Amino acid sequence: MQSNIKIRNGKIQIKTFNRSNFVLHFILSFLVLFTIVAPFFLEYGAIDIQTAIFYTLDNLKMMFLQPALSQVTLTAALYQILITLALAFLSTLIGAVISFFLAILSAKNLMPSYISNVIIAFNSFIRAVPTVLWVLIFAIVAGLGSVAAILGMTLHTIAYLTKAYAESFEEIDNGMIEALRATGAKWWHIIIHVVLPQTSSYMVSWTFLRFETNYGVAIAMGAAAAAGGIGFELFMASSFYYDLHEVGMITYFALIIALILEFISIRIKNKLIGSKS
Amino acid sequence: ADTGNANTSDETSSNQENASNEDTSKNDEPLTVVWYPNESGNELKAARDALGSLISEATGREVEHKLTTDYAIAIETIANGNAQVAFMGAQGYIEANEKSSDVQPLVVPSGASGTLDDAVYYSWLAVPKDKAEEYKTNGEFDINKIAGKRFSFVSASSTSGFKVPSEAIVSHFGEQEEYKDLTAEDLAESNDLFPEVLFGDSHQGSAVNMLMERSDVSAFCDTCVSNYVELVEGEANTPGAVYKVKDDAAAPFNNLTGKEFTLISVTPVLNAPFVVNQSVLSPEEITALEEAFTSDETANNEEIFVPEGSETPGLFEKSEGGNERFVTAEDAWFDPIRELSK
Amino acid sequence: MQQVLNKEPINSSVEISKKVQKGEVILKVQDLYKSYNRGTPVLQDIQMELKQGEFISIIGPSGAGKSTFLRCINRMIDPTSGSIVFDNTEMTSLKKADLRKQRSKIGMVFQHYNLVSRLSVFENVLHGRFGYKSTLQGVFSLFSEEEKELALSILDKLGMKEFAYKRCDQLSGGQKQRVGIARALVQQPKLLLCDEPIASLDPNASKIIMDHLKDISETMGITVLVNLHQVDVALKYSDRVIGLNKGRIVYDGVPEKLSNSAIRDIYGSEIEDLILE
Amino acid sequence: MQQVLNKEPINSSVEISKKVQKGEVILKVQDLYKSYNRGTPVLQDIQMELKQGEFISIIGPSGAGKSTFLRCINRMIDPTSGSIVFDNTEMTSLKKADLRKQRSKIGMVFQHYNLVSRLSVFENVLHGRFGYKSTLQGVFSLFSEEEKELALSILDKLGMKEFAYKRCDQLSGGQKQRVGIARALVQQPKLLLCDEPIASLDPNASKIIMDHLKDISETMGITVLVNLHQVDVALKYSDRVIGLNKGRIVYDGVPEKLSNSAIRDIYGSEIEDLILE
Amino acid sequence: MDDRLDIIKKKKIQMTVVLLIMLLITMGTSRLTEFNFIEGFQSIPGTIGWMAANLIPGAEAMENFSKVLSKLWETIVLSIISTTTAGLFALFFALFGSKTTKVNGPLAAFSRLIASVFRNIPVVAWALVLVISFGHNVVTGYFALFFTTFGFLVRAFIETIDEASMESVEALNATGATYFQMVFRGVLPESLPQMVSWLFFMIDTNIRSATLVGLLTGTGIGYLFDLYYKRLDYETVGLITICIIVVVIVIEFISNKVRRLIL
Ligand SMILES: Nc1ncnc2c1ncn2[C@@H]1O[C@H](COP(=O)(O)OP(=O)(O)OP(=O)(O)O)[C@@H](O)[C@H]1O
Ligand SMILES: Nc1ncnc2c1ncn2[C@@H]1O[C@H](COP(=O)(O)OP(=O)(O)OP(=O)(O)O)[C@@H](O)[C@H]1O
Ligand SMILES: [Mg+2]
Ligand SMILES: [Mg+2]
Repeated sequence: MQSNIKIRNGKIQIKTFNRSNFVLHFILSFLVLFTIVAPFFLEYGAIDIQTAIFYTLDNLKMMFLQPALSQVTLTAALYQILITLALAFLSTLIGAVISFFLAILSAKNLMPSYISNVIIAFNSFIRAVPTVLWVLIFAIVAGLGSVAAILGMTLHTIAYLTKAYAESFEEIDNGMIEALRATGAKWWHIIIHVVLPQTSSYMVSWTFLRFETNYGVAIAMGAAAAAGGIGFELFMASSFYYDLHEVGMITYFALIIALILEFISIRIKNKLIGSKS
Repeated sequence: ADTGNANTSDETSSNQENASNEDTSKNDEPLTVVWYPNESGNELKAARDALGSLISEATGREVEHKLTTDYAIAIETIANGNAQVAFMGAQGYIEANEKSSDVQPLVVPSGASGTLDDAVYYSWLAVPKDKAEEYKTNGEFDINKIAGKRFSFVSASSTSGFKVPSEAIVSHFGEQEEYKDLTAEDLAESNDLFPEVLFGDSHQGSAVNMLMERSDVSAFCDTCVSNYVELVEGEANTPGAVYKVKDDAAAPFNNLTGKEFTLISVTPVLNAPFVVNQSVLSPEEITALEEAFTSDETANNEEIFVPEGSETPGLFEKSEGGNERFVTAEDAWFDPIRELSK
Repeated sequence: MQQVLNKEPINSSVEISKKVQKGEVILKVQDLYKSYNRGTPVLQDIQMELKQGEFISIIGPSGAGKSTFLRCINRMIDPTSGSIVFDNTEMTSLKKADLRKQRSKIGMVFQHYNLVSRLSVFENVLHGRFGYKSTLQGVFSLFSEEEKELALSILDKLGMKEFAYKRCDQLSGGQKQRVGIARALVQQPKLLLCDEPIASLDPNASKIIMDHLKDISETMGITVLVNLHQVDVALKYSDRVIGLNKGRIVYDGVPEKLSNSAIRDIYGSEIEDLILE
Repeated sequence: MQQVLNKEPINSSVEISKKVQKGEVILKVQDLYKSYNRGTPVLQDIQMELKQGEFISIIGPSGAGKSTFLRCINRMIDPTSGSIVFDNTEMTSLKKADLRKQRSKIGMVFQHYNLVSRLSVFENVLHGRFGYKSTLQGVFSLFSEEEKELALSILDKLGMKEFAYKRCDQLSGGQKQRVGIARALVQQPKLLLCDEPIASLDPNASKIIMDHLKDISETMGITVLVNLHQVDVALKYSDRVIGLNKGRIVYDGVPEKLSNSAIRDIYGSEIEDLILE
Repeated sequence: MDDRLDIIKKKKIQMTVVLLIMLLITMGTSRLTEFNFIEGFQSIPGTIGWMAANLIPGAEAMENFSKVLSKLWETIVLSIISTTTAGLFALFFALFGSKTTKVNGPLAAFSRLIASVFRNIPVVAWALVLVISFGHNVVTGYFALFFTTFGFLVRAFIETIDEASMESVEALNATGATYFQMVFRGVLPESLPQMVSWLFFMIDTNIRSATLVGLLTGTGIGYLFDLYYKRLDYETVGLITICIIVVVIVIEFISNKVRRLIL
């Protein structure tokens, strides 16, 4: 065999060391080892696994096989869901608009990296502060109600969407931006006429995913901030009445909403992507 | 609320002369009442509305109810004046009052005597019935025996499910050399006294912990589980009383029907007050509120004080032949609870 | 006619004189050096004069610096030293606004077309007018009727009028390249830079594109500077061929005089490397 | 020799007889129809016989069904009706395991190479052996020394041995295409299907690839079926040219007889469309 | 001009219609929830002031530091093990759910549906079911994180596989490779780096959502957060938050480094 072919133990090697695979394997092995070893260092207390599983299954059965509304009427529940949706919508919308501008600032192909680093750090900060705490702070400053709930949720929406948008912006083919720069176009022209049309389908998809998440968050936060919504019923049903049937019903509503949102999102996305596929 | 406005319009306008502070301009603005999660249930809507129209009639202002699921938010809201009136547990009042001395008690629902003397409910320490004997010394229940057991509280912010029992335990064991450094705060986690500490997140949850034997001893309050259990032995609210989970008990007790538990310790807890923030209400408004709450008319309002045995749930109950009503309370009345936090 | 095209940004009725005399120097490059990140120079000691209406090809092996040179001219990248005088203006010292103005007079055609694929042909072509627009006009796509007619007449000339409303991701390669050319022409440039405009096209489409470019330089008096890999194409179309090797000009003259030995000079040892057996 | 190659999957010392007689029919297509989603047929009434060692080009306008035809042969897509007999086995009725076995005897070279870009050249080439392996052997890359040597000798023959350990994303287009060919050859196929193997390559690289393919068919007796856009290339290399238009075979014969009128038949009105002026 | 409606005008009209509809919904929803934009934005400066005044941990709060650290460790462990185990399951569901590697249509639809269900069952509901059965316990926390992570990772992995592997899947199928050969030698090498990057993202997300999950299930840092939050001890809450921020930023930093190395 010729010079560049590596042989070890009489066998021909089919790959050689390369750093990226090494790091990849290292990380994966680390995660696997960690997952195997770390649980031994946690304190568990006493659990009777058998009864625990029996209870879990029994609870799941009550939730999903026998859903029912008892404390609230169906119309009241639907109205509360509408409120929750409205809270989620507003925080997603405000978040999305602000995120768009922040994302432009934090996309590495559109802005110098020191600006984007500042925004990324700012985002990490916002994301790390629990939503409840944000809502509490806004409730103290702005009073109880939708303002506190929506602003609290908006902050996390911003942190999340800025990251998602910025990553899609960074995937834009640099050539397009370059082509417009070469015609003497201004920066805003490029944003509106290249970045926006090219990424709109990704943005729709991320925004709807966040809308879906925000609906879940709005359930909890609407109730905490006294802005109303189905979360209040869920809270009462779960920690006050322990009414698993009602919890199950409300969960079904949440699932239906999520599926509808996913459906709309796919429709819009396909429309934007166009007739290509 | 509209009729209330008409009735009291004279009064409010005359008030404006006297009250020369900035509040006068706010009088048309709605008045916010904050409710704790415990009182936020839908079935209590009628009761809340009855109290709302009471307040609205007294002050001539529209009332907005704010129902929150978060204790901290409720406390902060009343403390910084984003709400004028709140109904909160004694412990919550203490904390709000510490944040702002403008928060003061307005009235407290009384006991059957119609006075502050029996304006209490009870915090229990309960153990499974078949283990009850283990907690006795010479035939008497002995709190010393809970040392080394698995313990379950309700949640760290609960008056009757954490504050009261933990302070009672600390003051009892603190006298012993072994535990003299123990503080109530330590009890929130595994400690020298309890190898394992759980939280049930609700009174029901704490009870379930004990009934499922995840904990040996659980703390919870009487009224919170009254829908699920019935007395089978002994005198209510005394050590040694045995309660049984009702056969038709709803979740989370539905798999635990028929189980029995014994009380080994009972501590009275002060009733929850209505509180006001004085910086956002004029003294006249506060007086008017006090009068409205303590009136006989209110005491006889069956939407507010629901007669015992009635089908409709209410915030407060009127026992047979009892004289339950709202009575004014001073800040000092809460000192026993305040002492616990020190 | 020539003056109309140069002075007036808009000339809707695009009448074209059949032959423009070549004369006036439009681009003068002196002592141009370029190195990336202080590495070895990619361009060295470049001297060049281009006249109006000339058709010039630059050939050279991969990595010779052809693309770098083109990009230096319209300052898509900054040269390290040297002078580039375009249309009587020194390009190297220009500040933003002035640079944009100069760029609007230089059209650029890219190998990978660099069209905004989600937008229609018409919109992509109109992007060429951004250099003449204020920020707001551009952002809201406020184009005058004259501009739209200009765009359509150019599309017509390139045989693309019927596709005006088609989305660019539905076009074939040759069609896309013609849109790219139309975008550059709608700028009404004095100089057209083309970086390997036919590298990814099949022979038919290549011929069409090269014919168009030739036509543009002949009938509209636009100077056309093309980077090419195909020596035969360069010889066939150019008034003048420039050979680049390792960042230096090694040939500059009429195609007829480009001998085999000159080709060897240009491609160096690379020829042997390319044809492996 | 021919028998060795056909019967024995492994033949490490790849000795190759210089000329294999063409004879035996290896692929017989009868009455083939294909339509996507019950739409208009993309392939209609296709009849074809390929002999061992033949080199056949399929030409035709874009959308004629060339790719579809190739994919029908190895059942990457299922034909709507008709019969495809490869190596004495009816392909259309095969079940999973048998289909895999047949596929392993048909190599496929893709326009976009379709390499696993993060793996080494060597690994990618060995993927061609999966058809001869059990699942576990394949998953854990357990290849015999003979197989490795076979892979190396093919890489050597294609001038790619020195890149054996290089990651595929670091190769040039022509190099990648040669890896793709090596992967198909290591299957020791009887039939090689190539879908536009030179469409995205420069003329030099194209020549190298076509020369290789020709060489393979001549020296190893492998039947090679190539989709092409370039008529001149097809004429130069093929033993036989098949013209496809709108899903029908409109020409099938030696390249020498392919008249201009036949080309017009094949490309139909498309020619006028392509060359606009 | 062309007699067809000018495409630019048409787009502008479309945009205006879309914006008008959005505006209407916005107005409708703000009426419904009594949301006031102006009030909202006016309150932002106040929040910064409040945070500065209340959340900066003082000496007293620092006494809890060791407790916070030990719970933080528990949270990190929980986040990592729930992410890796959920990732393993998600991988298989994603393989079955992806366009390129699906076994058949119904199974693909099924695994997408399962993922969507797991994603959208409110955490409150999970916590409730699990807390009743398992009590306050790391196992509860683990499961609560596991289920939501699983739901999200399936979707993320599906998109990764769809994006990265179409072509190599095709090539391997053409060589006659079996399903698992195709998956392990074609799909995984291509999409693993991006998947690892998603794993990091989820570890990071889980540490943050550990406050919510912990609050409901009484585990990890969220338990402490809840404890001090309910006692209105904001300085310690601030300390906990700062710890989370530090961990999140460190993980983001590592994840970026790793991404650059493996992609
Ligand atoms: N952004 C950059 N940073 C550093 N070096 C670069 C950069 N762009 C190009 N180079 C280097 O500069 C040299 C010339 O590159 P250039 O792209 O101009 O060559 P070219 O002649 O256009 O080649 P090709 O025919 O392959 O397009 C090459 O060695 C290249 O590696
Ligand atoms: N998956 C598919 N679903 C539906 N229609 C398809 C699909 N793939 C191809 N077609 C249609 O089938 C026809 C033939 O396509 P095919 O890709 O076979 O053409 P081709 O001859 O290879 O063209 P090209 O030279 O552009 O590659 C086209 O009209 C195409 O639109
Ligand atoms: Mg170049
Ligand atoms: Mg094709």
